[in-house]
Amino acid sequence: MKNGHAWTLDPEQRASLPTVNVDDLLVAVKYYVDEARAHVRIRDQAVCAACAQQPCLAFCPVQVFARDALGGITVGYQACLECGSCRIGCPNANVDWQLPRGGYGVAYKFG
Amino acid sequence: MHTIVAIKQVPDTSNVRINPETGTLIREGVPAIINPYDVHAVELAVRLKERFGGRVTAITMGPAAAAEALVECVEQGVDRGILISDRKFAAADTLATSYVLGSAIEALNAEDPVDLLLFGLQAIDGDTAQVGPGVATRLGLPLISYALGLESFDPVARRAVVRRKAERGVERLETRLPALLTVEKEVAEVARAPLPNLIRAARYQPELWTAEAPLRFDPDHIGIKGSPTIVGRAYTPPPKTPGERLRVAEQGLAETVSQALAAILSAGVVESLGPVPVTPQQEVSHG
Amino acid sequence: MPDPNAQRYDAIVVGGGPAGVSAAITMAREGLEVILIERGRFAGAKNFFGGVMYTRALAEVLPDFQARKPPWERPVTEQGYWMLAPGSVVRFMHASQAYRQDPADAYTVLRARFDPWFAQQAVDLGALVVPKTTVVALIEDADGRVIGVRTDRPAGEVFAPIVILAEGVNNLLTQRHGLAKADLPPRFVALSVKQYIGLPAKEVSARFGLAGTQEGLAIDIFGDATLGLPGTAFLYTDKAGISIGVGLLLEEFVKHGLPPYAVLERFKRHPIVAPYLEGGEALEYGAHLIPEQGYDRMPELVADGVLVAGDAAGMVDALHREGTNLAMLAGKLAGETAVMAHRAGDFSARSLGHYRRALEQSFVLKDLKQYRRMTDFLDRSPHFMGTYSGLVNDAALRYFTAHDRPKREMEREIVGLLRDRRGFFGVAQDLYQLVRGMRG
Amino acid sequence: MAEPGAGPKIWVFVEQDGGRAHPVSWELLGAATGLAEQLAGGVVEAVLLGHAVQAIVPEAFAYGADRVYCSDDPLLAHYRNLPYAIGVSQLVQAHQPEIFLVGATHLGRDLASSIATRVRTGLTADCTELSIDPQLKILAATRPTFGGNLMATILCRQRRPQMATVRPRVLPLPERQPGRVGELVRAELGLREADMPVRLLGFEPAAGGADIEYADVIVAGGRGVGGPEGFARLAELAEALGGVVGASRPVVDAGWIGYEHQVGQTGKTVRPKLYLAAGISGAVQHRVGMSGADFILAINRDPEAPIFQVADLGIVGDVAEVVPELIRQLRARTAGAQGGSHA
Repeated sequence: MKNGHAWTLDPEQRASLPTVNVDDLLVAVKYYVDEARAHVRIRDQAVCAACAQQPCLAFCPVQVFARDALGGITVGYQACLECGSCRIGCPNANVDWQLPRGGYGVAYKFG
Repeated sequence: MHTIVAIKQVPDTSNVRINPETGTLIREGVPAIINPYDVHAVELAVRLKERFGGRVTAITMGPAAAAEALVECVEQGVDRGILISDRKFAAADTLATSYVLGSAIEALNAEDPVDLLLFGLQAIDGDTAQVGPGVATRLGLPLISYALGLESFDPVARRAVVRRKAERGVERLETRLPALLTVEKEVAEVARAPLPNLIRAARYQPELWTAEAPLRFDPDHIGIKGSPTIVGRAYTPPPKTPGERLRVAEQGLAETVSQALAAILSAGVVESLGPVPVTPQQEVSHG
Repeated sequence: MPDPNAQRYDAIVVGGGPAGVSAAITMAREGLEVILIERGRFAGAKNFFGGVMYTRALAEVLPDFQARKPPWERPVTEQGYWMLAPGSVVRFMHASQAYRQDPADAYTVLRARFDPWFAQQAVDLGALVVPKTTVVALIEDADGRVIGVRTDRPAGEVFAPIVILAEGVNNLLTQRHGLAKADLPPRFVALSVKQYIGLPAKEVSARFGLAGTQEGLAIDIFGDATLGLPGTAFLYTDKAGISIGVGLLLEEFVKHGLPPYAVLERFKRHPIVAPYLEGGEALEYGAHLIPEQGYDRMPELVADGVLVAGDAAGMVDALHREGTNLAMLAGKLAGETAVMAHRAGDFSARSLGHYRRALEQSFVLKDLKQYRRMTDFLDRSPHFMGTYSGLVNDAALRYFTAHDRPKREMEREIVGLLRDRRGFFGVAQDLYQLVRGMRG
Repeated sequence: MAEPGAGPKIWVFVEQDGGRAHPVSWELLGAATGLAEQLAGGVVEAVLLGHAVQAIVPEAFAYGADRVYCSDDPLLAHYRNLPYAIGVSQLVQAHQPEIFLVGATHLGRDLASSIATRVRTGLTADCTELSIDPQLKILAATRPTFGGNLMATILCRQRRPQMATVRPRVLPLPERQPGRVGELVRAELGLREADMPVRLLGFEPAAGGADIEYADVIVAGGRGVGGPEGFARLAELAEALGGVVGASRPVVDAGWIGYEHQVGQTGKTVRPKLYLAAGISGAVQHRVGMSGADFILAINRDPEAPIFQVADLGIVGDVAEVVPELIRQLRARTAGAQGGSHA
């Protein structure tokens, strides 16, 4: 890291994070799911399998990414909020991220 | 040829939730959409226009905001959108609604003869499936509900063969035209509309018909006055009382499962357990 | 050669957010045939932010905006900061008569309501707003000049001598055209998640001590809200609801494997915060990135036939958490530049360079330039948010409970707290960096 | 008690197909009997249309009809909207029933609205509950609306008959009373085939593999089924129950099964008669997609799983054990039933 510092997260702080069922958040979100096309995809599953942290499992705001039984990453693009975090945050630039086709995807009701 | 599609703007009931604390319906922010069945009715009309030429008119009765739904129809390829909107129509039940739509369709037919009338099977907010059959009956038109697809369509000979979903299978029905079809989603797969359609729709303003103009609807047949049914009471269903819990650990596997199967049977939700014997249906030919 | 039947306009705007709509309004008012292409189901369907919009830039775009009845939630009549520690808060709130003007300086808004209104103003002025259509590529001529866009619809090409890219933070077109070199690294992007909690208007007013919906609060919250990590949480009062969220640099989420919703939920359960939300209906959840790369890492803003505005160009003042106002003014300047280019019949980068110069003269680039070091400051001073919030809370506790002890002792303790947690040298360094960051 | 036959007539449309009555008709006769008891002198009457349907008449008596109006005509051999609507409407106009109940089947929903429009009366669709309003002495027909999120009780104050369609299997099947007799009233249809605008060309009986949206029985799996192989077991169970396979979002995301099987907020909303949730924890996101099911059986190892809050019956146990046992017992039942006759 360029500036050399490393943030440290106090283990107590981490333990203070509550468990959240993301589905309970998503139930209030309106989607127009494009069943014909996934706009987020893994470029190379082997890269994910070799990724030690798999931080996408945590940082995606809607848990689009999940680990399958074989250690690969699956993408539940239907729940995507199109924030772009995975494209930028994947340490291996292994997420192929496009915009959903016009009219599809999330449609905020309040924003 | 001229096709009229009747559509409805509905609250997206799949996005409706109940407040877990109060048990009341959360109405705030429920998006308004075109009734999903109607989208397929519009698509079928547009496909037929592409094949046989002519025009597609979309009509709807609803509040001013329903104009958006008509604009979406124009995006899909509809030529003309008519919004029938007036406070005098408020609280209409299906009888009053079919009067209004039927009268409007008669007027449009006088202007430009109609070959086909399409309705979505039912609206997802009310799920009644009554307005399409009601309009067909008023207009004295042949009705085919639960239409799954057109097997043939001949606007010149004025005949069509329609596949219809019945209780235990699919009927093939020949009808004369004009006819009124209420359609299932299978009737036409929605294609991605071309950009010029969206550009046209971006400036499109649907025509507004009120209770007085351009048609004068009979005040005794619209709104509350024209509606024999009223809502006596509306309530959110009480939260379900959780049912019994059988524990394998306590009762043993075979006994638990046997009890569960008995419960399903006595609830009457399946006619019998095990594959239902199939009675072969005779191929029917008529006339 | 382009199809002679193809759609032709004077200008194409990509994106129906504040930047794009401001550009469309500006050009349409000057008589240009404008097409604005929006990928959402309506302008605003994809737009998401914390909740405060400033009216100064809006007035530049639409001087009579208030007469056009924007769907404001509440005017911001009181604003400030909460320094949160576990179980404790120190509040710095500012209320002033100066906030009680019509129109107010700032309002809370919900974007899926505000943005459609804003786009409608462009439509009313003659612009064409086409929704549900994603622009997938810029069309270039043989010399690389942008002459149109390709969308994801059949018969989906549109041509114009100038394209204004207002595509937002996920600026794929800007990148593909080489105006931005690559995606921003996660340390220059904040990820913000928010919930909109519905509550009766009266309840919102009562809980925050507001006289009615003509009063509103905007609170930014530091410290324990983000587990002491560099970021902010926020709580804004809407008309009949509360917008509550947290934002941290994406890098923090990545590095610590932090689930954003867990951070938000933890914040919502904070004993100081939770009572405000009690009984509310969670009406929506959303997430959005905020480009915080600062002045030095902005993309190129101009090329032949194309201008970039708003989040796509990194026009966010991370320090003051402003973005929509920068976007609006930039959109306006881009629109004006397009109008000038039409008059001159010259759409080259040279001619369009006016846009960059106009931005340099405006608060958009002046502010960004002034705070160019802030990102670096926050980056190098991790203690700023976390340590000081806890410190201030501890100090406050000692200050307010030192009734029966010599006051000197109490003061010594507070100074001691500071020394123990950061060291005097650290504090001095932080202050120096902060001032440098603010002064630019 | 008023003299039988003098009071208001409660009508039930007897739906038949090829001479076989749809059981909803008998369920409705049961309901009509209950309603008639609350109306002074109320009488239960059945309306039967078709061709060569005489055998059904005694059945209607056996299930509670005091009188059967029967229109038997070759034109009515197979259901078509127009002749049925005309035939029934003629009877309604001639005999003036107070209440008229029709099954909310494909046929019934098609027919009832046409009749209501012809006689210009009110019709309440897809009711789940019928009663007599104690004050007004009229039919109070309750139905789910707004995607099942709201119940509405509908009244029809002025016009007659008060019509309602009722979903099959919502009401209990009344006890059959063999040998119970009633009056048969024959009616003439008086229509000509040449005037019929619609002709039936053919019929294809339904095949299996229905879309989950329309399925009557759904066997759905979640993370608790263990993996893709667990879904093979669910498919067997679904087949044994005559249903289809559904899934929760996490397992679709994990690629265990295709998206077309997904039930819930980002998947399909379903309303089957039986929903069997195997290894599904029951997040709200999933529950909104399936809570409209008539009967929910949940299997989960975790006794606190939220799915149990909406389940009519829960089995606390391991899916990997319970599902194979369900299959085994179902197959045993079927094998036992093979000996019986399905004539």
